[in-house]
Amino acid sequence: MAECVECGAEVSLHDNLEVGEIIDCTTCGAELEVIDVEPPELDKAPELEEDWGE
Amino acid sequence: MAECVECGAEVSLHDNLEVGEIIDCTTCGAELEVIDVEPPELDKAPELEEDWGE
Amino acid sequence: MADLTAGVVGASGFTGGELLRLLAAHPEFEIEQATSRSYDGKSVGSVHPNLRGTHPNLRFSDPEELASVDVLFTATPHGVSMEQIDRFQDAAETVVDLSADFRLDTEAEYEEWYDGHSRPELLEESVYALPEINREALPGADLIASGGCNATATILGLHPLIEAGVLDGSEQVVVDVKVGSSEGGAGGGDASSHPERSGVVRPYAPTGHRHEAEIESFLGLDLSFTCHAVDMIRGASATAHVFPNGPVSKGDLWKAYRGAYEDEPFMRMAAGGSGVYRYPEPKAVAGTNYGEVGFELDPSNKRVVVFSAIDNMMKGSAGQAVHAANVALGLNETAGLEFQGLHPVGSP
Amino acid sequence: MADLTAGVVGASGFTGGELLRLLAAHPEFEIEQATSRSYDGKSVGSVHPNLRGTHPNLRFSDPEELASVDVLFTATPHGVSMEQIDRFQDAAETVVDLSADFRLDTEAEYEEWYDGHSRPELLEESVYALPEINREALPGADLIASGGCNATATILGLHPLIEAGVLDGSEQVVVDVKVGSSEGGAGGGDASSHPERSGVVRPYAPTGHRHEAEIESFLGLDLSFTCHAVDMIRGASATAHVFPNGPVSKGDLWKAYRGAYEDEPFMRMAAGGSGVYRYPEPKAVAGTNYGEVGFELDPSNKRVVVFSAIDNMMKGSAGQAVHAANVALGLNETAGLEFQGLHPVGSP
Amino acid sequence: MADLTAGVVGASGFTGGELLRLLAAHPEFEIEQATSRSYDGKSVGSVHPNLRGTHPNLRFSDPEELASVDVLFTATPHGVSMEQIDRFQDAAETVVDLSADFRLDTEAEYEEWYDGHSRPELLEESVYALPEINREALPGADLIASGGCNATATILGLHPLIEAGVLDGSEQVVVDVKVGSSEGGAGGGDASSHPERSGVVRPYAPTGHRHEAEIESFLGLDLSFTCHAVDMIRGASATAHVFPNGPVSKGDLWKAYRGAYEDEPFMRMAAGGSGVYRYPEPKAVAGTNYGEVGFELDPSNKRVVVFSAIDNMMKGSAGQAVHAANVALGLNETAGLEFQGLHPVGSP
Amino acid sequence: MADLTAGVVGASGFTGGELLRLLAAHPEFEIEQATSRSYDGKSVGSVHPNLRGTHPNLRFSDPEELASVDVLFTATPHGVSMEQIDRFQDAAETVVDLSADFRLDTEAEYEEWYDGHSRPELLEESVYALPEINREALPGADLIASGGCNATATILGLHPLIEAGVLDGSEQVVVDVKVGSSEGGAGGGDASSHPERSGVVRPYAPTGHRHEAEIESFLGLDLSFTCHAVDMIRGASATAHVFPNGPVSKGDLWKAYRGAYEDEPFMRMAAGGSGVYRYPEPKAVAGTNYGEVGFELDPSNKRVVVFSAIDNMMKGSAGQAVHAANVALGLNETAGLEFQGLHPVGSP
Ligand SMILES: NC(=O)c1ccc[n+]([C@@H]2O[C@H](COP(=O)([O-])OP(=O)(O)OC[C@H]3O[C@@H](n4cnc5c(N)ncnc54)[C@H](OP(=O)(O)O)[C@@H]3O)[C@@H](O)[C@H]2O)c1
Ligand SMILES: NC(=O)c1ccc[n+]([C@@H]2O[C@H](COP(=O)([O-])OP(=O)(O)OC[C@H]3O[C@@H](n4cnc5c(N)ncnc54)[C@H](OP(=O)(O)O)[C@@H]3O)[C@@H](O)[C@H]2O)c1
Ligand SMILES: NC(=O)c1ccc[n+]([C@@H]2O[C@H](COP(=O)([O-])OP(=O)(O)OC[C@H]3O[C@@H](n4cnc5c(N)ncnc54)[C@H](OP(=O)(O)O)[C@@H]3O)[C@@H](O)[C@H]2O)c1
Ligand SMILES: NC(=O)c1ccc[n+]([C@@H]2O[C@H](COP(=O)([O-])OP(=O)(O)OC[C@H]3O[C@@H](n4cnc5c(N)ncnc54)[C@H](OP(=O)(O)O)[C@@H]3O)[C@@H](O)[C@H]2O)c1
Ligand SMILES: [Zn+2]
Ligand SMILES: [Zn+2]
Repeated sequence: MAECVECGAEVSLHDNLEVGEIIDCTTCGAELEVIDVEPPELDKAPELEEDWGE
Repeated sequence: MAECVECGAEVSLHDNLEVGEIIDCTTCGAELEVIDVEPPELDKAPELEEDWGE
Repeated sequence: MADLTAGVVGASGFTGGELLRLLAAHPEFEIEQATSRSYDGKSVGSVHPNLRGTHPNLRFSDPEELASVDVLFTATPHGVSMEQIDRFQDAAETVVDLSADFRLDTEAEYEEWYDGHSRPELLEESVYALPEINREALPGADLIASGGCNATATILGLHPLIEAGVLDGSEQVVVDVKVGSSEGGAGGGDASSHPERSGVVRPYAPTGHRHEAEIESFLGLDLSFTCHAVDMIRGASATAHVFPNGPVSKGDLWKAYRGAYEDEPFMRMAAGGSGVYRYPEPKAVAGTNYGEVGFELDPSNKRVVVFSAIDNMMKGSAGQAVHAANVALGLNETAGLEFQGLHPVGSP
Repeated sequence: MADLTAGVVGASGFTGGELLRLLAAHPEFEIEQATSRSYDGKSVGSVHPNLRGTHPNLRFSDPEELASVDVLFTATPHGVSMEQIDRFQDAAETVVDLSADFRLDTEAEYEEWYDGHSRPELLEESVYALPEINREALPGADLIASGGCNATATILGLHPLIEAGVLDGSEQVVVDVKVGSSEGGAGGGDASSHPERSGVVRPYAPTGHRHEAEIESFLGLDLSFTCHAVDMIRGASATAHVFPNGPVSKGDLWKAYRGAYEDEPFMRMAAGGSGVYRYPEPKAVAGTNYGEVGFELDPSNKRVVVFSAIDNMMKGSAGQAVHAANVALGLNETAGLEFQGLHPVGSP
Repeated sequence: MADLTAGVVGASGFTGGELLRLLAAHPEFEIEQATSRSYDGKSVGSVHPNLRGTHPNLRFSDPEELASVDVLFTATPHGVSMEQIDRFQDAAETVVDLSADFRLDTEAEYEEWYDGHSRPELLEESVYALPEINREALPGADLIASGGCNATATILGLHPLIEAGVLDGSEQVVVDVKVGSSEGGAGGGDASSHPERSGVVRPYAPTGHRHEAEIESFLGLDLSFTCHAVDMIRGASATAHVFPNGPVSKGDLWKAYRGAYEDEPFMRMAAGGSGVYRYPEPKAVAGTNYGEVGFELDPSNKRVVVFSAIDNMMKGSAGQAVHAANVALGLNETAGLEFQGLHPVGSP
Repeated sequence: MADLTAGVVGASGFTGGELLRLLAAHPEFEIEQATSRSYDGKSVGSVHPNLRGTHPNLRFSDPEELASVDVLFTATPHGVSMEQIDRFQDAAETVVDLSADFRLDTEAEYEEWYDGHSRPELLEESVYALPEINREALPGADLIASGGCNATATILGLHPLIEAGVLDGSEQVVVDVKVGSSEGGAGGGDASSHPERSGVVRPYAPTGHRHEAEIESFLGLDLSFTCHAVDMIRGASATAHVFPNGPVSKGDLWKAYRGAYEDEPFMRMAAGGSGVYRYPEPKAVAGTNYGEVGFELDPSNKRVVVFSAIDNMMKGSAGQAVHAANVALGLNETAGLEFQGLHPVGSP
């Protein structure tokens, strides 16, 4: 378990977590990067800027 | 001008035609491969088999 | 500039509104009158929002008081024109009727498919509108019967095969048509409300559709005809499955279709090729007077599948009517009908 | 509560998502694994928003590392299952494959309609899923081939006529199918972008559609098959035009259909009646595992028109697969498949 | 199995049909009566095709002869319930009314927003249904007023900000709502025919919408409310633009929403993330009793944009009504409301 | 007949295809070149099926080899024009660019809203296209920047209120825009596939939309801007909620709008009235270069709600570009832009 840096909800983690892995928060959907595993720590993953066209 | 092998309509050709070029017939839409340039000759281009899913 | 005056009876309806739009942009016509009983006195833009720009001052008037015009287009439900044809012909030298009232040739056919006919003596003199099939009969005609939308789609698809002798009229022909909701006209009932009509593939007129009469009469063959309502507003798409008696090649088919339509100003062919639009489809002709036809050969079943697509509001009614009037009156055939359609386009 | 474990390979796809939804609400299954190569590690709700509620903590995992489960559902593109069938069968006693890989009976058919088969020896042992046709072969089966969506719609419509002897297999049969955009799967190309795909009646696979093989093989008749894409997301609607050799009455037809489907938990009949919904249509069964069939008689053409409608994501794939698994494993046949569908409903 | 009997007045309507569907699958209810004046005697499946499977033998009956039931759901147009409330309460201990007749607190509000109220003395005893806001008032209530669909969407979006003190009621609040065509009920007029209603973004009730009353009364703030009809059948999506007086961080907002909804069985949050579905949208909850809420911060304008999405037929009416009845009667809160919705899905 | 030659860079795209359609029917232009890298050598009809009729022999060619023309329209993604502007200006005296590359006035704005600008010195000489706002700056301009679609809709709605002094720029302004799928161009990703994009009300660019820059720069006010994708293909509908500082009457509003637009050839007003179409809506202008604006007064909230609707492919891009070219070159302003639109019409 770790806390989502976006919304504060608990994020369940799987066993063989690796640094650099991207997981999403199931409460808010934020993409989170695993920055440490012992203890698990998450940070917001860099976002792709989206181009909406027009 | 050359004749479309699919539908028989005249296909207008541009000046610097090259062998291997693919053009489409504007009457029937067939994809035609330029197989000779002097005089211009066209043949049906090999078609991609389509997978419709399901 | 415009030399001819025109009137539209049933101008608040769907095909009536299209007629107003086409006539307004037509170089040779001036709209003299647009009738509606329910909207008498209202501006046409209050019903047809697209006409706010061009006709700010045109108002609906009472069909009981018909102005005298050169051409009268009548876009009323089946039965009205046959009852009122004398009044219509008094008002105009040329009457173009969009209903089914003068499409068939004989009283007997009206007995079989409709509820009979009150003016059968006019059936002989009336001329079917579709110029691709009937161009030479149109010049000078004074009672023109514009074709049914599903009939038009089907006839355009099959006619070349009969002309070219690929079909002789004895073959099995199955026609499966898909239509948009504007075919039902502005009235509509429960089944055409948005929640019930959206997203449908709904069999309607599964057998015994009245357009069968029209098609069989013009093509001289028997056919098994079925319609489905699908989720679009404009458009009729006919898929004919035919089984020629003898062997047929793609070349034979192209010859038949190119022979029939290569010089037609409003016909386009699509039968294969690459890209997204390989066969006829209604949205490629939506808003236009074009018809698209195409086909595919199914050698293992000795079948030819013929596709045709039109906009029922245009080639299937108002556009065909104006096209026919152009030919009948000796005007430029494509006058007022040049719009090319849109891409991309949804379900117009 | 749940006694059996299940896995889904291809769980990020359209039919894979449906399988997750059905299995999650199924009283007898526990989802053990949901694979995706592209979304490995992500929550299933990030792809299938409807699953955010039930599966907050289920994440996609790598298909290379298959968990051992009781039943493995494989929802991958054609060709994947035949290559990986040994791995799949190692992971589970019962494999239910949703692709075309194990549907046909013989290698020769795969040569004719596909690009051959890499494991032809398994074709004999695999069982076609459709319980209405094949229920007795399912109990204990360990390789189940869920049917094609268009094939399912067509087979459900025609099977009763063959069973009842109305058709003997020698007749002309034309099948005209209309399908929604989810048939193409989550991949999709140019032709399936919203601007290009909206509002279409687009011939696709006009002849030579691969489902023809499946249908002909199961029904024992030749058929002329054509598909059109129409504007809906879920749904396959098959209209079959058949010409029985002898005379047929409405009574004969009702007898055939009632005989076949009266006791089937997922079949409904609609053939006339009043109101808006008189014949089968996809939106009446959208989201459900129901199939609707109906017909109309066209005496003047000696034709019977047969309509059938299913949701391709359900009766046409994921629902059929779960239904077959229920039968194969001796569970309650309707378990997890009780949803009744919606009214009003657009094009789900 | 089922211990309680239920009746539905207005069962041929859109929300009435949903009630039948939900009650039929509900473990605790048995449907005793479904009324319709226009379809008296007909089977419910003739109007609601999805119910052909489950209710082959249930027929509409006359609302003048109400059966005695445990719970009576009344889904009639505004005005009917207030006139007939005595008959309804005679027939059932618990009445759940889906109309606006008992939603507001005071006669004065009915004078201002409607045409007054004929039974104002009942307004105090009636309880607003929405359990997320009003759960504690529901147990034992015998007159329950199910909320308006647009009001429900808006209240669910804004309530957490008020609870958490982000808004104090003095701020500018603009709410722009987009709704589907089922909101108009089965009646519908010209504007809701398929050709006119398809593809719209049509301002309707641009100002002075009656749901404003309901929202302002429950939230204790003034709001500027505007509705647009868009092309879907089910769904209401509310976008609220609010301008808090003090500084607000994303953390504050998450705290407010998680605080309000984390434990709610029917509420989901979506506010960013990746993939296609990043914010609430109606099709992600179509067919379900879920509500989705989310937000985005616009620091440069000191604005918070709040999104919320529901299915107006479910969380916005029939689902909310059943949910409230579950709470009122002490049943399992989610009983009969477990459906998770579909993916992919069009515009259900 | 046609005196001027034109080229289109990006002619295989959505706005490029519209340009070809408009130029082909334009009395003063001859199309000299239509570029596409991906479809080099193919007929334009293979991509834009509506052009099969008019341009049977026009083929795409390589943008690296630009023909010399009188006017070059460039319809490429953001960033391309600023990189290639020298080549474009070498090829043509007048360049009309449809991208955002030359819309803003200063380098600083490009730093804030985009990724900077590589040719900032050209920003001063470029002229914003929208003739209703900027007509007098256009004659003789040689670098014209056609406006953004959402910006155009918003500016057309709000500009009259600023001109008339109803707003002074200090007020709260909330703009909620609904857009069709063609705004995304022919590219499109996962989110724009038909199954995912159909039936949506999907918040996108909820805050910080780049068109905010354009609007604020032209109108001189701050605004809170949010976009939603809805289920249509063409169309942008902007609803602005504004709160004037002083009292405003309907008369004041009509005066402002009539003052601004009464003589404009492409502007229509709709604000109440009867019938189905009472306020601006995209489908009433679909396929045309018209803009519709209208409003409603909300006295209880001291709010004015302003509605405006355009076709993003026309008034929002290709139509505006041709309109601006007409003005810049001293041609008849409405040349080539006379199409009136359709009724009935779905979601074109
Ligand atoms: N829709 C199609 O795709 C299509 C295609 C081909 C042919 N048609 C045929 O074209 C005709 C019109 O179809 P539509 O779809 O335009 O129908 P519609 O939308 O229902 O319009 C019918 C019009 O006729 C008027 N009308 C009705 N009864 C009348 C009467 N007794 N006297 C004078 N006017 C009367 C109505 O206006 P008021 O009641 O206000 O006077 C209305 O303007 C029909 O015969 C139809 O079969 C339609
Ligand atoms: N759509 C229908 O209506 C329908 C109906 C009946 C039958 N079917 C059949 O069901 C199957 C799935 O169809 P669909 O529509 O769900 O397709 P889809 O949406 O494209 O999904 C395909 C799934 O397979 C996965 N996948 C692809 N290649 C793989 C590989 N080599 N190994 C493991 N996983 C792989 C994909 O995920 P990753 O790439 O992320 O791993 C994806 O999850 C197809 O065989 C189709 O013919 C579909
Ligand atoms: N649609 C929504 O999204 C929605 C959402 C929230 C709340 N509501 C409210 O729910 C109520 C029903 O809405 P709806 O959309 O379901 O409407 P609807 O589809 O028009 O249905 C109304 C039903 O009431 C019956 N009815 C009408 N007058 C009656 C009377 N005097 N006595 C007895 N029955 C009568 C009608 O059937 P017969 O005429 O055959 O008897 C019909 O079954 C309305 O008050 C509406 O405001 C609707
Ligand atoms: N869609 C709208 O509603 C709308 C409204 C207002 C403004 N705009 C603006 O108009 C422009 C075009 O939009 P669209 O929707 O038409 O986009 P689109 O459909 O994606 O078309 C883009 C076109 O540009 C070509 N292209 C791409 N990169 C190129 C390059 N480096 N050099 C030369 N050609 C290139 C593409 O063809 P090839 O790759 O084959 O060369 C394609 O023909 C964009 O800047 C957009 O922001 C669009
Ligand atoms: Zn989170
Ligand atoms: Zn050709």
